[in-house]
Amino acid sequence: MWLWFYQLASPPHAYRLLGLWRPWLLWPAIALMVIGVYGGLVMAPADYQQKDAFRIIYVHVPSASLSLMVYVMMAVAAAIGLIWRMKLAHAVAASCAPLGAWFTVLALVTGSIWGKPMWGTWWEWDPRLTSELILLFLYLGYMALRASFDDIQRADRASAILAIVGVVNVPIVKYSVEWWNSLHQGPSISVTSKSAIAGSMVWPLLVLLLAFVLYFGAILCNRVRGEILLRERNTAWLAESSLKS
Amino acid sequence: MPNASASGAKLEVRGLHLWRGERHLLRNVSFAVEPGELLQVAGPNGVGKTSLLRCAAGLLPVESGEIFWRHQPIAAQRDTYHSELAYLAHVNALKVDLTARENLLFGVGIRRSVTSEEIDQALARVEIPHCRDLPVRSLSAGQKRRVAIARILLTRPALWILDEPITNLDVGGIALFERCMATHLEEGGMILTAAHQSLLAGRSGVRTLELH
Amino acid sequence: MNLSEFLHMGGYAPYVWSCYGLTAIVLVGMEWAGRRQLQLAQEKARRRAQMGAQMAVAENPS
Amino acid sequence: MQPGVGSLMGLVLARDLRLAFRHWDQVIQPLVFFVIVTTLFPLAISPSLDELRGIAPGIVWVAAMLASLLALESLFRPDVDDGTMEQWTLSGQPLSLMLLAKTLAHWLLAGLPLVIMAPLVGYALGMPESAWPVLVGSLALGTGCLSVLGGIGAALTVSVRRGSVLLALLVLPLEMPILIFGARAVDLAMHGESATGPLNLLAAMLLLFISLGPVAMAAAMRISVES
Repeated sequence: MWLWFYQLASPPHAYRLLGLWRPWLLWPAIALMVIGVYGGLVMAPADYQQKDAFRIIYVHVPSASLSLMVYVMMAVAAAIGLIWRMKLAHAVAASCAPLGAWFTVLALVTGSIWGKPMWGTWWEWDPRLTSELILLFLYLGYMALRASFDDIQRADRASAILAIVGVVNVPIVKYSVEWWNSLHQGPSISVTSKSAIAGSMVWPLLVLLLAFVLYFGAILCNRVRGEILLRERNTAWLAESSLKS
Repeated sequence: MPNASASGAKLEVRGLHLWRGERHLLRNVSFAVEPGELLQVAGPNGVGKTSLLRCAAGLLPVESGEIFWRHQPIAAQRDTYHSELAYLAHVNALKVDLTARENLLFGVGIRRSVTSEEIDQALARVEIPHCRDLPVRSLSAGQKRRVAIARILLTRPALWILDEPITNLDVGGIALFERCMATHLEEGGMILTAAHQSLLAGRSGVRTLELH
Repeated sequence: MNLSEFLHMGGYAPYVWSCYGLTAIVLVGMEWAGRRQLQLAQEKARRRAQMGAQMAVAENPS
Repeated sequence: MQPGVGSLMGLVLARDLRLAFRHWDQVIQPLVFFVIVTTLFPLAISPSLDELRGIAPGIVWVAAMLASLLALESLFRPDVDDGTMEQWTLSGQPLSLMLLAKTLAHWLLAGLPLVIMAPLVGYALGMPESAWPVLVGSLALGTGCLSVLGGIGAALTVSVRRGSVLLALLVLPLEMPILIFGARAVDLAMHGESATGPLNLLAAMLLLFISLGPVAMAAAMRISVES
């Protein structure tokens, strides 16, 4: 196992591997997305309360889960990069941030669009939306800190510390926002009470969640390859390696 | 008496490479400093003298190449290495609102307990006993440099890493500092320095490393 | 389940379709941005490699 | 013979307090800022105490957060600029403990005065005396958390140009839970309910940050001191 771990650390090898994996992530992701969207929009019955508006769940929940998953992945990659001084791990952390931020924005906007028919207002200080907003601030803070260093190595290590401090605080933020919200008007009906959803409503959600994860993986491959090149001194090996994306 | 002559105290740098942005600043730099030796790093401005010293002191992480102290990589023994080292930078690292005595009391105190008499002796040795209770703000640049040198004398480290040590020193100050360096070398201490004028020229154990 | 009913989405068409449209835009945008960032990095790396090669030749032209 | 941990932190604390007393004017600036910010709200909202009373805890806590953020500027920047921090990182002594002592000194100078002044400000915003103990207690614990979390942010941004705006962007989202529990505790106390829940949570967070924070601060400081 260690050989693989160290082999992955050598930039040309990692660069080539990521190029090979990418199609295997991209096309299944797109296929699953089509199936999931079809399942969610056509096959799933309308919700008895929210009627067809509930179909927004099929894009809101995957992007919300991705936004958190990507932050945790970013913090883990940062920790690995900091502890074992692996440039590849820092490259992964650097690539995760913008993608995670975009998923958070997506979750926020779809959440508030969904709020209009359900709560009658575009913005509601609902615990999930509020912690999603704070998560967006954490992403923006991470990217701002990373951008403020000229030297990539220093930017990597400084932002890694922030990512680790941030990930320790994410559960605290989530719990405190839940606690803060529950005091004001009692535990609000959870937007996605999973138990209430019939079977035929759930499978598209899981399919789309997997589709989003694979799609994120495919884009991450490209971004990490770019970040590897930014960190590499001698990139002579780039010339002869085939340059197909 | 610096315990430099104890078991094989030696600073060794092998194959040091450093980049600043796109520029390949240090290319495959290697050297060693043994007890009783002074190595002066020379070269035009911007060639990377300060960066080399900061890498040797363990301040600046190295991208490739190794640095050994007592035959062990410094990354593995950072705190013990630092406790045997004194680094004099361009800035004197003094608090201008504190007096010279207070600066030495706190500056040296965090590394080893020091008494008021020792501080007085050190200030006398660098020939500024009258500045003892003056706030550093009111001292001249040369006097501030002497307080910084007094701090090095008080911590008694085995290895001195000095970046442009004699800036702002007058002729008397330079002579005084060269005497301090000479006694440090005689006691088995080591010095790695970057300076434009050659220091302790002609003395045995003094070598120069040319960077280009 | 004919097309017009499907598009109508039980009266919530604007909300549902704006969400799905926005998601599509963001996902495609991510792919495009990722690809472009890689190309920029590749060009920069290639230029640096050539510069390195020239400097190497200049230093020891043997 | 290196000084022990206790005397090391004692030295750092003594140095910072001595430095601060030489510049008394700088020490009271966060306190004056705190009072000014709290007087903005009555001007903005309404002079009637009944209206202000409802949001008094929030006003005091937001003002305390902003004052502690402002005070963070003077935490590490002077030492990094004059090279003293570089000597600390090269001292061979545990940097995290030295930075913890420095944060404690900073809290004594910037955090404690706010805690002492808070009842006065609370009274001016119509807060009943019965809520004072919880106000002081929650602010004492809260400003401690704010100092340590802020210290990590300050260590990360001290060597960055225009670092103070970035510092706020990094630190405020992390401090939101402290604001939630702190303001909530005072609000509960004002309505006569027991505020032990949020106070315990604040104390737990303080312990978490005091134990883990200094390690992050030291790692961040070593990066900032590099260049």
